[in-house]
Amino acid sequence: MTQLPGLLDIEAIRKDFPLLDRVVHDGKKIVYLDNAATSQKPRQVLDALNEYYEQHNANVHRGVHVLAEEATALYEGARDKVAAFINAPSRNEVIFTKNASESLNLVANMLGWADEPYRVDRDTEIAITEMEHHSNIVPWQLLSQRTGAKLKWFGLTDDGRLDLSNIEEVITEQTKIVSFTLVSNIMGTVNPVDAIVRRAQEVGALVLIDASQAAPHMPLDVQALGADFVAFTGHKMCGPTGIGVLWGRQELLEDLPPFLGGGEMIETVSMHSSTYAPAPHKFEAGTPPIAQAVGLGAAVDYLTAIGMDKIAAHEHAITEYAVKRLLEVPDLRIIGPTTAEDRGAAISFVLGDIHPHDVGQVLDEQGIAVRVGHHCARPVCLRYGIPATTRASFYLYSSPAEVDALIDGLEHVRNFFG
Amino acid sequence: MTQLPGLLDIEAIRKDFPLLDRVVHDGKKIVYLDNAATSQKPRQVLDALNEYYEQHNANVHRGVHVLAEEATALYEGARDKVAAFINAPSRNEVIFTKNASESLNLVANMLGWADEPYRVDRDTEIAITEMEHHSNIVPWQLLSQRTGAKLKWFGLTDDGRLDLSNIEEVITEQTKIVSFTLVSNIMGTVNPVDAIVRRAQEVGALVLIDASQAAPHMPLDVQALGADFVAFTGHKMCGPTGIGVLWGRQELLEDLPPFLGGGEMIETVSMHSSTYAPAPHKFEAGTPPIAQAVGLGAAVDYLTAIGMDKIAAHEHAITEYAVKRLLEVPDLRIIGPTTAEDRGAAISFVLGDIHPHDVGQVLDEQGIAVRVGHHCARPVCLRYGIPATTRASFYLYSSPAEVDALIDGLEHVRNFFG
Amino acid sequence: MKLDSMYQELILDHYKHPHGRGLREGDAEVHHVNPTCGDEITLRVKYDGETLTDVSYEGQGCSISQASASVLNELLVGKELSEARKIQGVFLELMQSKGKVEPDEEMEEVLEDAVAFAGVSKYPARVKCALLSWMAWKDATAQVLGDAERKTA
Amino acid sequence: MKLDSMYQELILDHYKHPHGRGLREGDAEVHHVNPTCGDEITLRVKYDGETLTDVSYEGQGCSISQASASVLNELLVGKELSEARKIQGVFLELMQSKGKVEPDEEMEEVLEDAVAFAGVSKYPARVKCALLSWMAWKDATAQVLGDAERKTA
Ligand SMILES: Cc1ncc(COP(=O)(O)O)c(C=O)c1O
Ligand SMILES: Cc1ncc(COP(=O)(O)O)c(C=O)c1O
Repeated sequence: MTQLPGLLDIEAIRKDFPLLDRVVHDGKKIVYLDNAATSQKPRQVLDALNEYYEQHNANVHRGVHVLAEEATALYEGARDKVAAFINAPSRNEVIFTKNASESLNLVANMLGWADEPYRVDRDTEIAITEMEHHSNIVPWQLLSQRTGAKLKWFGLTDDGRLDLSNIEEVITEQTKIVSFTLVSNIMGTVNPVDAIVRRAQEVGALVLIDASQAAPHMPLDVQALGADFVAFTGHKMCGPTGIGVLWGRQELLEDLPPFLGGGEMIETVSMHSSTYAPAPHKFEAGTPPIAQAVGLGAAVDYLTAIGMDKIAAHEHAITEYAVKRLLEVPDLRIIGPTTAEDRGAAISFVLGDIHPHDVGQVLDEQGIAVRVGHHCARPVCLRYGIPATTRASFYLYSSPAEVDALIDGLEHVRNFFG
Repeated sequence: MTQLPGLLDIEAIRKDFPLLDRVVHDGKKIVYLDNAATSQKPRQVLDALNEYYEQHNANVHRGVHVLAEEATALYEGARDKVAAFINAPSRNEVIFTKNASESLNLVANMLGWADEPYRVDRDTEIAITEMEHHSNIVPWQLLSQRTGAKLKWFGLTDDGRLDLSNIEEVITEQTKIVSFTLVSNIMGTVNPVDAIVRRAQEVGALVLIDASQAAPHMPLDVQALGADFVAFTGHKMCGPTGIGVLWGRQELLEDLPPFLGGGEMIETVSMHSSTYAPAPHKFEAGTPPIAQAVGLGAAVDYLTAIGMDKIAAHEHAITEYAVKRLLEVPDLRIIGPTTAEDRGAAISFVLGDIHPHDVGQVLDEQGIAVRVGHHCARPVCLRYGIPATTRASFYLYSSPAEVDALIDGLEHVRNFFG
Repeated sequence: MKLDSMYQELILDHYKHPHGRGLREGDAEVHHVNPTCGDEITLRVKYDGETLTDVSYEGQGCSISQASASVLNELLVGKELSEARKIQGVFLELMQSKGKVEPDEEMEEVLEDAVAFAGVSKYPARVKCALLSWMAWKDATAQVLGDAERKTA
Repeated sequence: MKLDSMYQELILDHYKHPHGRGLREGDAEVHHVNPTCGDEITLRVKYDGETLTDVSYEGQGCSISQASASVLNELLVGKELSEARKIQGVFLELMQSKGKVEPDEEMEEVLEDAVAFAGVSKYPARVKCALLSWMAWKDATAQVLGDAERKTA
């Protein structure tokens, strides 16, 4: 078996993930390389969910009975865990949403309804990038259509990096918000946060970082990032579906208006008017995803116990190996950085003129799960003049043997359509 | 043991709910009477969640690999189940949200951004009622503040029913939307749908029904209701937290604009503009609560196998018994209907001048879980001049013995503060 | 191998040697996309009274969507509208069968080469690929007829 | 019984016979609510230079919140501001201790009757009840002083 420096004890880790034992297509053990879409869940997370439902399930915040107190303690305890995981200055800056998309829309809507100095309107601008996930494009298109604000974006270089050469035109004195992804979900590119944050601060724009592809894979320190908001999603980081996070600076969360209205987010309600609870509850209308927050808390414990730096090192080693081996495959072109430097563990490629759908189908038949399509980042495909890509993406349980299986699988694809 | 006509086989049913075996406060088996806040979950639902995560977990809609196909089939299969459960004319009319609150906010936001003839603006009116849950008040207050539309509401009679005497002033030619709860979460009142729908149709207003307290407890037929939208929440009907439903008529879902933007809800995206997928996906931005939808599907199967009519009959019998016994308690005043007719299984009351917090605390010590407070329906408390109520609420697994335990518990409360 | 049930020889043939590809003059043009994968097709139809005289198309997509457009061209061009509609209906039925319809002789007579797609119906994610051109054809035809059917595609 | 640790005789006494209830003239008035249960208090403070000469209040709430306001009145009225603040700080610490602080002699000396609330700190949902009047007092005092502390309540 291939040995690489910096790998985790993969065998031990894989035992925690029941799905990795899954057998598909008449006896083939799954090779799960679709981690950028969603991760598998360790036993520890499933146990936390079951224990919550079997022992403590109740609605939170409004009860004096013992179950309600336990459920509240578990739910709010999960907030503490997430706050620690991202080094938030205060637990009250951690808002639970249903996914990263809701987190991103939440910021867009806050700013659309905000008073000055935050208000986005027809005299202002919004800046994003061409490598954003649709969930960080469409909310801004909607906001721009609905307020008249101008939407601008950074383009991409030929090797899959942000083109910051015109940063002073993209981020101007009119810019109210700059929103960009820390790690591209389609190309794996890790973006230069400092340069963008510096320019945004220069002009007084707020910064929202989409950390959906970063939080699962590397240490995340919201204070070090220097952003105003950071969004990510639970299901990609060993957590359940149905839970996302928005971190925001306390003063902003105090000043900005609520988005969804309902139970939990109020201080007092009369038919004539209502006042709102302080953050984070102001932004959590209705019964929150309680079990899912508890599950995310367990996921964060799991990842922390292994160590985010170790996970990053593991993935770096796997990515380096995978990039090297992929570049050996004839007719294969990587879309995105072709080294493992400043890149995450999602690698997109095209294989000659074989359509990614066909690549993915033939790989699937061999038990290899990759994602094909535009990966909710169609502008990247347009930019590079391709209809779609095949994407292999790795995580803490990925092994060099799985990279080898992918390479063999691609050989098979080439033969099939050869 | 008290025998009542129409009861379900409670012993058998209780075996399905692991939490009902929970023991609290040194050996007291829990008496869970907080079902209007959230229900407990049967083993069958927990099994469905575990099986999903252990065998089929993948992101939906975008993959050709076998896990993605299975996850998609399970997620979309849950939509079929929910559609059948509420007798929706089409599965495409069923939108998955994170909870009822999001469903209600979704409608309010659709109408705020809609074109004519749906658009809510300063020349139009919104009608709700004084017995709404905060989640069906605050979204309309926000919409009214943000658009200038006038918010009106039906008041309440002394016995906890809607006062429809001024229906022609509350719902007028200017009314664009009428939103009301089918069953009150604080008083249990079942509202007269026909009369309100008829008047709304007369003036061409849309109707949104909040069925959060109805869907778990009685057969729900969206076609028979005659509404345009129906909202409810999974966690109150044996499903997981983190999942809600909005049903809406297909033509409306086609015409109305999206709310949250992101992955899944698009047809095609470029940096300059995007087009949207048809409903329901148009309203489901980002990775949906996949496991939670699957869990809700299992909950719907569970309830259907028992029979919603049988569940309604069971709860009716329990409610009748509980109302009778509660009225025997000295100094106890029921807030809401004092018979079991046209009422659900949530019963609010005040006990002399003992504050509900104190009532709830002493009941809790005996293992009896009730809810105390304003139950996210503060206007009802204001209306009846009380700070809060104690609420006992029943479900398919509630037994007459639990009613007896509550009555004994209240005796204890009276002695304690006597 | 199960995969062979999808990638029939005949489908791969059509993929490698598509019929009628390219855009020619037509009475109506539509542009359809498959949102799940970004596949696109631009398709034109030409009618001479009741007869479909040409279907021309251009686009990008996987083997299934490309082959399906080629088969459509081969099968429908020259047919009367009513006949073409019938074929489209049967093809749709087959594709939505989730692998449960075993094409019988009658179906084979109607669908000719298109029965080769029976195996694709087992792969829900690929059914849309196979249907892309057929939905586009239906839409373009509706446009020509200016009828109200358009939105049901 | 565990419940007795919350409902100390002394708390029930204050609840049934509250001290200083009713609104009297003051230098500042605040209105606080507990959003989780709807409990409300209107509270006024009166200062004579550095000395807190009166705390008057009115409102509705459970035994814990009512008794707590009564104890506050008994404990703080007549004290110098700095002393009152110290007491408030120690009470806050006790209430946020989740039942983990066993009041020692020093604490008892500062808090007097208010140590009876130690048991309440084990019940997170009720801690807010016990603190309602104390937070209102802090807020009203800040108003009088016109200082920037106000929002931290
Ligand atoms: C009548 C009613 N409407 C709406 C809601 C809100 O549901 P959720 O908290 O799940 O959003 C509830 C319950 O909390 C309710 O009882
Ligand atoms: C970079 C990025 N941003 C946002 C999202 C949206 O996350 P979700 O689908 O959980 O809302 C994703 C993943 O789908 C992503 O990769």
